[in-house]
Amino acid sequence: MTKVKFATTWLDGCSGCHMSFLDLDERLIELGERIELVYSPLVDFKDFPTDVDACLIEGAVSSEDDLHKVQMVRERSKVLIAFGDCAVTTNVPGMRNAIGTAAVLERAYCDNATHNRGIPDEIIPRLLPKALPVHHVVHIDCFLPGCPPQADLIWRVLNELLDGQAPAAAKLARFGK
Amino acid sequence: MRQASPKAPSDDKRWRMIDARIRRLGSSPDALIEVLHTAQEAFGYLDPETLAYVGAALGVPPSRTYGVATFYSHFTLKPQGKHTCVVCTGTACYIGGARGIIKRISQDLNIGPGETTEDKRISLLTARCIGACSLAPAVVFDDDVQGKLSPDDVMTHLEQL
Amino acid sequence: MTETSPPAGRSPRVTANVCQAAGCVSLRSVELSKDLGDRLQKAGVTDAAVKRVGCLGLCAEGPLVRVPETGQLFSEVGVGSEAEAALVEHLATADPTREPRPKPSSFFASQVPIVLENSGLVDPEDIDDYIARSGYEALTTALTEMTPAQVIDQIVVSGLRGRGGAGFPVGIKWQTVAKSTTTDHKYVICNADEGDPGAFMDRSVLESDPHRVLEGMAIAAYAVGADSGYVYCRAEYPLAIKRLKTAIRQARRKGMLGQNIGDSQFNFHVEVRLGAGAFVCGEETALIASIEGQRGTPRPRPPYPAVSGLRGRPTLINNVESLANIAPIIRNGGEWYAKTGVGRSKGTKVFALAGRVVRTGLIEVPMGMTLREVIFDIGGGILDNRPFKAVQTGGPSGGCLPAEMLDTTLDYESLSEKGSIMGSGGMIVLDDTSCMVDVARYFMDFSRDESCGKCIPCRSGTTQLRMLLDKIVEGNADMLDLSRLEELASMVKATSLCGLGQNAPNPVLSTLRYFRSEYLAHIKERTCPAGVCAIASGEAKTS
Amino acid sequence: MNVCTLKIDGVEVVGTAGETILDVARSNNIEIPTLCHLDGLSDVASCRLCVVEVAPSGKLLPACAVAVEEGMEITANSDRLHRYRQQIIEMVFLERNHVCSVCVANNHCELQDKAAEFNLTHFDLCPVNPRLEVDATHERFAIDHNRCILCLRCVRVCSEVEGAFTWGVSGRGLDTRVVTDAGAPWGESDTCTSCGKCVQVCPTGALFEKGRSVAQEKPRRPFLPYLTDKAGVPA
Repeated sequence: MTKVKFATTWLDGCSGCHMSFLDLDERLIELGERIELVYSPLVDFKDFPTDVDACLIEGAVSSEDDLHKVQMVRERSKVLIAFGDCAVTTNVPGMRNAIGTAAVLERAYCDNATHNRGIPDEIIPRLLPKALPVHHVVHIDCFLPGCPPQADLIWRVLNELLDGQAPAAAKLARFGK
Repeated sequence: MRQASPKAPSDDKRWRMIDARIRRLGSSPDALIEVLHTAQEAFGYLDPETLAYVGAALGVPPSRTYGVATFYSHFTLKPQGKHTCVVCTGTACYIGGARGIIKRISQDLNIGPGETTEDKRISLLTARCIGACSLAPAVVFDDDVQGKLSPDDVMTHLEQL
Repeated sequence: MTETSPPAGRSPRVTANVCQAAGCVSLRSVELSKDLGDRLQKAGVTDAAVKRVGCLGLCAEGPLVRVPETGQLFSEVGVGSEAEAALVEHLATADPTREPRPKPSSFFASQVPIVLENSGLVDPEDIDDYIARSGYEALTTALTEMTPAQVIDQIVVSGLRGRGGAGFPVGIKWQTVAKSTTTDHKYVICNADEGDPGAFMDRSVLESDPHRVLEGMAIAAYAVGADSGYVYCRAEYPLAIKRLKTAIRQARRKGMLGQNIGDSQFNFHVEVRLGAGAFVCGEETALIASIEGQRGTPRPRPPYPAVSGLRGRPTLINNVESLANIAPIIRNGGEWYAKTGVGRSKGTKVFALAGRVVRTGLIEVPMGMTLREVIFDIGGGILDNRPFKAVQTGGPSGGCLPAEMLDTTLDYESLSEKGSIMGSGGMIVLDDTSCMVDVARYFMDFSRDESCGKCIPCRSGTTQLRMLLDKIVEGNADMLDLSRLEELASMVKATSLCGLGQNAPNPVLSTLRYFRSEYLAHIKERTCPAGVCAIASGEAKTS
Repeated sequence: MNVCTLKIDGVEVVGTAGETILDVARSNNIEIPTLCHLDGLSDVASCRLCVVEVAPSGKLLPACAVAVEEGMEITANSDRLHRYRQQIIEMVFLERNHVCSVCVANNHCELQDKAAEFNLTHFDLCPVNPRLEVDATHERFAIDHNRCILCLRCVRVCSEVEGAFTWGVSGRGLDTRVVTDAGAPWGESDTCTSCGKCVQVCPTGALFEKGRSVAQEKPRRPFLPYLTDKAGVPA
């Protein structure tokens, strides 16, 4: 049996969803029997492969880098799962949306900086005017909200997907806790 | 909630007009909107002191007075400019060019709808329909309705105010 | 109030009826009537009178002056204009006994004035002039010769339906209020909070013939057993308010309002209450809240105001035009009224014809006339010979009908069947320079601004609909957005608390129905066929 | 006592005059979702979650505010109503800035519960993202307008139960806000009795006790029925 080519990635998030994924604990071994992990921030791969079967994507689309990344990931993945509240609703990264990018940068890099005050114009990716949920940028096949999504729920959803079913368990998820 | 009728904040004659209106309407909470009309006519806008006085005189809690004053678009809590320019944005005026008029005033005077020029001379307001559709597009300069105006006409009128 | 009049006892040979409704007043018709008086005096003309009257209808060509004795209408009579000189000449020399009466122009030919029968003929600030034209005769007849039940019967027989928009049968409303029991007061409210953009029928009636409305209210009060009433009028209509207040004062002095009206046992007191700029106050329960001095937010019905309205008492609410129909119905009988009209829509309807037509103004036509007749015969067709695109009726609660629907008859059922509504009488004609998506957005913007904010579907739904329409006119929408727009529109329609929210999606739904191709052009080709919307080309779509 | 029989979702039920559709449904274990309704306060019928279809007109009426009548046939749950209710909840989330994960009411929030109950996993429409204030001037309580859903329970409890009339409503449309007195900061209110009832009835984390952190605000609502009878009149 060929294993499902599986990837995870993140955009603007706190990596908490990935931690929750690791909370699958010993079930990770069982999962490993059914999938081949081809890309993830948790392991050391340089490039996102071109033929991924399923990918979990954490975080909101906040910067130009995120935008390019999510478009690339979408192109290369058959099934894309918005993973956690930031990806689904923008959550914490979206709290700046009401305030505006300029004010946020000013606060972070000028008001609160102790040295080298000034908004960087290189190295740091340029912010989009608003943080966006991933499905406002690319098509998403399955939504798994939660901050973070509970490990048990991740387990059920992944199993449903691997069994070739529609992921009904995602509907049990809730925003926030 | 009912208290003895409060004392007017100052000797300003205009308070007496308001008091007279309150008395005529029987000092009842029902009269709130009518009295706010009188007060706004007298002072040009409704400041916190006026709202507090009218509320106390009619036995209406401050939260209710403020709620009413902010619900209706006719009432304003900010002082207006010396002259007002109300651009009608009713349907006939809208398709007849009201948008261009507002744009022109905003550009030339550097104010948006609801704002007053820095020198406090002109306030730009919009109205949902002043019922002068046959004269579209129409603008009210102070209390004077003018119709079939081009942006240029409007600027000329504004200069002559 | 006549500027000049011939010596007492002699009726003038000719009269110049100078329009003093808001449109003409803004074109200096008050100064005109003074100036005319001066000129006639200077010319030594002593048998011509100048009279201030209400709306003459053809508002776009003001200031208007009609000489009823000769049937001549003078338009664009500015102070010192050539038209004024011609008018003075006519007044000085015309011999009404010999002058051939001109054929009425096509603007007036097919109109049937019932509501507006006095408009442009009586002096709106003179009760005697109103009385001279059978004014308060209906009230006196009702009080002396009819029981309240008989009055209501006539209204039922007339088939009159509410002219405010919804078209509920007036007689049935009256019956409900009459049947409601109370320990003390019942109220009659005249809804003069005409808020639809593009509608000025009620303003014009109040400015031209205020007593007519007061008489209707008094008859209604007698019929339902009410003893107090309010006219709830928009603060944006200062002239109408002034004339109403004058009329109330005069009627009180004449014993047509107040205690023991016409020496009967019937008492009825009327006061004016001002609106303060809230469209939603046209809705009955919001209007009541506003008269009670509160925020004008509607409440769920039932209970209906007819059972529990102002201050919890049974309350009858009719709009200006409905009430202006009452006196002629009582004078001539319900059957007479029912002869005009079509199907379940009896009588006439006043429309404010505006937009891209040649002749704009106030018109009154029998129910059942087609849109084509109104726009092309009365209105004279489209300005600059441009192609007709759509006609909007019913304001932000109504819809837009395309050229294929021009033979639709003006009656409640036909219009709603086609996806628009009769509404209060605003009728805006659009030509090919208007983008229908932009028009839909304009109305959604209106509804969003005027939403009272109480219920979620209206408060948030109008905002979301407006955001979707923004996306479309900016060229940033996809087909999913279009289906979202449709789904959301029907949800807001179904679940909103009051008529404002329930009808707010109508302009979107009707333009989607008849002008879908314009939506598709914005979405698929990213162009605006009318060239109205500024679509940013080549911009990457990010949200 | 006036008794009437009616049908809700095909089930024949009995109600008494004066009871609302919601009362009768609940006493017969038929679920109708609500958000602005709270036992013990008057009903405003503004959230529209409880709208039900009443035959034969098919009109949607709020179950919390409509009295039962003999022979009514009511659909309280259908696919159509379910979809409408989902859309209502979605729009409430999007009109302000709700961030469940960092909210004091996380996991004790009626809005969050409703989203889960209606299986909302994401929102199709765009957020409005208004810029809103937090008023923390009161000694013990604070209000975060980002989380307010305008159910007006605070306004009702303040006038109907406490009789203080501190809370009111200002503005209109999307700019509607709950306010204390004439719009001055809460801490400066001279009508507020600091009773805290508004905090207890808040369905979300908009009103909260100071010093509470994420997920720590648990409302204590059952006190209300002891204070008032059904119609919201102080007992």
